[in-house]
Amino acid sequence: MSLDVSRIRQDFPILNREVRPGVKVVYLDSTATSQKPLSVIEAMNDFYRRSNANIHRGVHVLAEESTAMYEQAREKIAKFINAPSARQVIYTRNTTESINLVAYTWARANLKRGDLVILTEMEHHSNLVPWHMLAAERGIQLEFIPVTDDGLLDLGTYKSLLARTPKLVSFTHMSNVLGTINPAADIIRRAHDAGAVTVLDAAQSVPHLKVDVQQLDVDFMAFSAHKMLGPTGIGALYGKTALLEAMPPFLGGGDMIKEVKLRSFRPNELPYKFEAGTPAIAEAVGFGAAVDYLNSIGMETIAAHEHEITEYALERLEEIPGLKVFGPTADKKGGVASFTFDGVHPHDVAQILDQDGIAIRAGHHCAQPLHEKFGIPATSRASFYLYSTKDEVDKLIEGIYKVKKVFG
Amino acid sequence: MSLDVSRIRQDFPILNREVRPGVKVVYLDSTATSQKPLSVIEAMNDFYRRSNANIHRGVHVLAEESTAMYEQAREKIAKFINAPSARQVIYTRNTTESINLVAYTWARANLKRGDLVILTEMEHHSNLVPWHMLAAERGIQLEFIPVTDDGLLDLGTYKSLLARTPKLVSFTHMSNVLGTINPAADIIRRAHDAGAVTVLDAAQSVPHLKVDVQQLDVDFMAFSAHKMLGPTGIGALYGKTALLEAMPPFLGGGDMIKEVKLRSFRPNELPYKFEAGTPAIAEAVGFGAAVDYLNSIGMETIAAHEHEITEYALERLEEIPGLKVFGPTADKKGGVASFTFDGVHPHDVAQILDQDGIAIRAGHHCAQPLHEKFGIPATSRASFYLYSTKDEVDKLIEGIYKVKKVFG
Amino acid sequence: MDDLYREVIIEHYKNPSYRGKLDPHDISFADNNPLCGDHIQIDLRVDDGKVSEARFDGHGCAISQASADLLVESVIGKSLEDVKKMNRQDILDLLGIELGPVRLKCALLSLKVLKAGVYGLGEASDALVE
Amino acid sequence: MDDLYREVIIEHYKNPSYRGKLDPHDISFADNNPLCGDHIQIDLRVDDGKVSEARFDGHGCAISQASADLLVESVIGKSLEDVKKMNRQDILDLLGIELGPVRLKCALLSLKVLKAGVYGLGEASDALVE
Ligand SMILES: Cc1ncc(COP(=O)(O)O)c(C=O)c1O
Ligand SMILES: Cc1ncc(COP(=O)(O)O)c(C=O)c1O
Repeated sequence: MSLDVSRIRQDFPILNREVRPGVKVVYLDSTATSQKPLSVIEAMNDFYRRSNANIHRGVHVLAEESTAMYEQAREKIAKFINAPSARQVIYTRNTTESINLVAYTWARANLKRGDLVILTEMEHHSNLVPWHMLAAERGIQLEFIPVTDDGLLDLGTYKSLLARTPKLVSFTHMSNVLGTINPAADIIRRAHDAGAVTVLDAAQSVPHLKVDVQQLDVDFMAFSAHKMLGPTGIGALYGKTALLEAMPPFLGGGDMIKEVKLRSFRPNELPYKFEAGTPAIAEAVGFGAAVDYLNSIGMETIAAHEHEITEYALERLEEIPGLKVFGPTADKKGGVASFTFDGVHPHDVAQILDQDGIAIRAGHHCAQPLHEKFGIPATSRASFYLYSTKDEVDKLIEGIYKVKKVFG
Repeated sequence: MSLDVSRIRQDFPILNREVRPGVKVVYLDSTATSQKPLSVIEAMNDFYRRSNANIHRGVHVLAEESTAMYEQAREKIAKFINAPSARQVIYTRNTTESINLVAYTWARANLKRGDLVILTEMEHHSNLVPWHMLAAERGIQLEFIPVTDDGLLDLGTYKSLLARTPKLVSFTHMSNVLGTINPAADIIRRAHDAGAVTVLDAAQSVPHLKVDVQQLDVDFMAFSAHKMLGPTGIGALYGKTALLEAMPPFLGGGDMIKEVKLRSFRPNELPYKFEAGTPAIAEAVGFGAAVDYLNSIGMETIAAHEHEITEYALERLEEIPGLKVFGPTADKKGGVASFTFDGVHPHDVAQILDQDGIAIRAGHHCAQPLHEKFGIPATSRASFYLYSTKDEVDKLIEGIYKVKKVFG
Repeated sequence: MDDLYREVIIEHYKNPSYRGKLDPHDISFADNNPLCGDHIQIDLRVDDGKVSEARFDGHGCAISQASADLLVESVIGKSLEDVKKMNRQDILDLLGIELGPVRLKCALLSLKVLKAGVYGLGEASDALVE
Repeated sequence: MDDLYREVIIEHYKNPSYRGKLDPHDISFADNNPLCGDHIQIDLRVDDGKVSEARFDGHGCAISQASADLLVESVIGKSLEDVKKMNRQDILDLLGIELGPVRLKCALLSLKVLKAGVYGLGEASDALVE
């Protein structure tokens, strides 16, 4: 089924925004954060106007409603990724906190000096820095699956790294710079064969592809609501039950406890054990509404639409003299096009495009080592989502020709 | 200046909510979480409809706007607590995360086996469990300032504990059960004289009183937006610059770094060093709007109004045979009345009140050790805020008489 | 008055038939409701795979205590295999009321404790009563 | 065309007058803009408390590089005491444009680096350019 973009765009009020008199926004920055449909905005609005209360501990109507809404959202998210149980979905602030949670709990309980952790060269800082911190603290070793010139993982080297019996393999499902969609099921299967636990950074995949944690057989998976039509301030960590149950808690406080004495406590059961203090309640409600919206369109339909736009964008970008797109061909990647252009700094490209309302991102996109690998400090990045159109791609192309003129 | 409650109530849409046909909510649960004025709800609504983008790294109009709004909110919050600089205000999820941040960073860098940490018997779980975890991991010692029968801190014992040269004194500014407002400036001054660093749990004080971090001279202070008319999903940690700068970072990821290599990173400067990943952007905007709203009324005016309601409530509650209110007299406490009633379990009291739309909280209020101290498993708690009225107190009293009837 | 406080609940709360402890016993298990500190202990004597005697003890709200009394009453004579099959609906049927998610936890505490004891688990978890 | 890309900025970006390094130098300091990886190094020679020679090196956007070139030009002949007093407005005056919070960081990077070097600090921080 094909997607009716013009109908979809009506659901996103910001897409009508004039960023300058007469200049409508052309939003090509969804990889940084997605825009939100009315149904998500309104779900939170309604929550605050009708139901808002603190959860779990109240017996009045508002508290019962808020608790039910918070937990129903968890069920929706669990179903969306095909988690066996909603108890395996832990609310966090974002992907970054989800990965840090694993690093602070599972990893600190299970990794010791000299243990090997495998990452890749295309990781986002949020899947690098937590391991740098652990390496500095504990003396664990880090090794990296290299990225080829085409922007793919070098799986041959991965195989030889696996021979060194890693304890953990943590990697991104989809690169936020190259767009590369990594063969996650395969990487995970090989990691398991080598006896390693796996963490999947799904910040870019869950919003854009059908992701099934049982099919992937992944141990931990991290993602953010704000990249999948949901609000800021909330994300999730999925984990296998046995691992989550064996892990020590992370943050201490209300709600994550079963019992507190003056000098000791007993942790609560899953998922509450990992949710300390008043959580992002309205945001959970918004997260649930975002999942509903994505389901109402269908992830296959969304992926197909994005593929079409990406293919078109790559074709048009590659026509431009002096422009170089990074990453693999359209069939191996999601809706991301990162490029350099003729010695013009990406900030300047982005700034000139902005004059026509075209919003792209410029910089290292929180993937400095990847940029270093390619010998460039920064790229310009256009990215697409279900509301993106070919017309917007055309405006991007025109804009880039203007950049050429200014820097002539 | 006296407060025009009926005008204020018009700003809070939920206060018109009928929880059952013909039964309007009587919201007496603001200590758990406050309700939100329209200006806060609309600020976030507008953010998502007009400006939403990821911050700090984008050069397009939406990103510039979002960044400016996020940082302006920080300035407002800093001013609200009289922080010397906005860089000393770190966004967290809530009070609980703020305290855990100190426990994971400052405390793990500075406390070693045998070091003494002083807490109090009236702490919320969020200022107990992080220290329990640290005690189990590091062998630090915990001692507690006792609570007297009147619900006050026993400062004589505090003095003798100080003679044992504690490294840290962490305590609540206002008890969420007893309502006790502790003499924070005095406690902090004595702690400093003894060479200890101080943490103030201001979850209940910042929403209700004028709190000035410079006047208190406190080292760290934690509070939550959701208890002060702001959204869920965001809170803050204030800290003294020298301490924050010397602390290792907490969560690793995007935005908290200055530079990332494949195997190492350099942390960013304050406050970003402690804000990893995409933060709660819309929530920061809502937090700023909440501070604006509180300022528009005035904290002195709010405190005076709450005092009046509390005094009235205590008077009326104490008339009821079989009812016992915990905590000090109205002049020493904030807008909280926790009570037991005649062998009826607090859950049952709350449930029966709920039939008339009266929302109070029942349980241990995340302060189990305090309840244990008083020899009771739970209390019923009514709490007040700027929108509370004497009429609502009257409904509470009537409701309690109904409870008596049911349990006859 | 309120449905939640049907006479039968108030009656079982005020005058429980099965409050107490069993000594000796074959199975004994206790746990808390983390939300409110409610506490339930259940002791069982088992003959030939069947519950021959049962008692509960603890403290908490009318719902938690009445449901414990009703539950204990209902399991006497049941096989342990049948006890393992009990679920949240059985408790709601015993109480004869509807409950929101928070109060439901009060009602289900006794069943969690009972099943954790019968299964010989270290902890009572929500998964036991779904 | 866009104000931000006034000819003077494009000119200083494409044909900077003060790009390079000084060897020997009295002060040299370098730092990054964490948001985008822009990098600036500034070298100074100091005579009698005054900047006698200055150069910048690095990479980044037109704003960051042009502002470094303009800044370095403007400090030659200035006393170190006067350099310490420079603030964000001085940079904006040199550039002659308005900037949002993100691009402002690009423009201020060179001043942060310069002041950190002159103060002899370990790191360039935002507090230097307020
Ligand atoms: C005194 C006190 N401290 C800490 C907290 C924890 O706040 P939060 O749940 O927002 O982290 C609360 C609120 O419940 C409180 O009342
Ligand atoms: C691949 C990848 N991982 C992790 C993140 C971090 O997500 P967040 O900032 O929501 O924690 C991002 C988003 O920037 C990403 O693209």
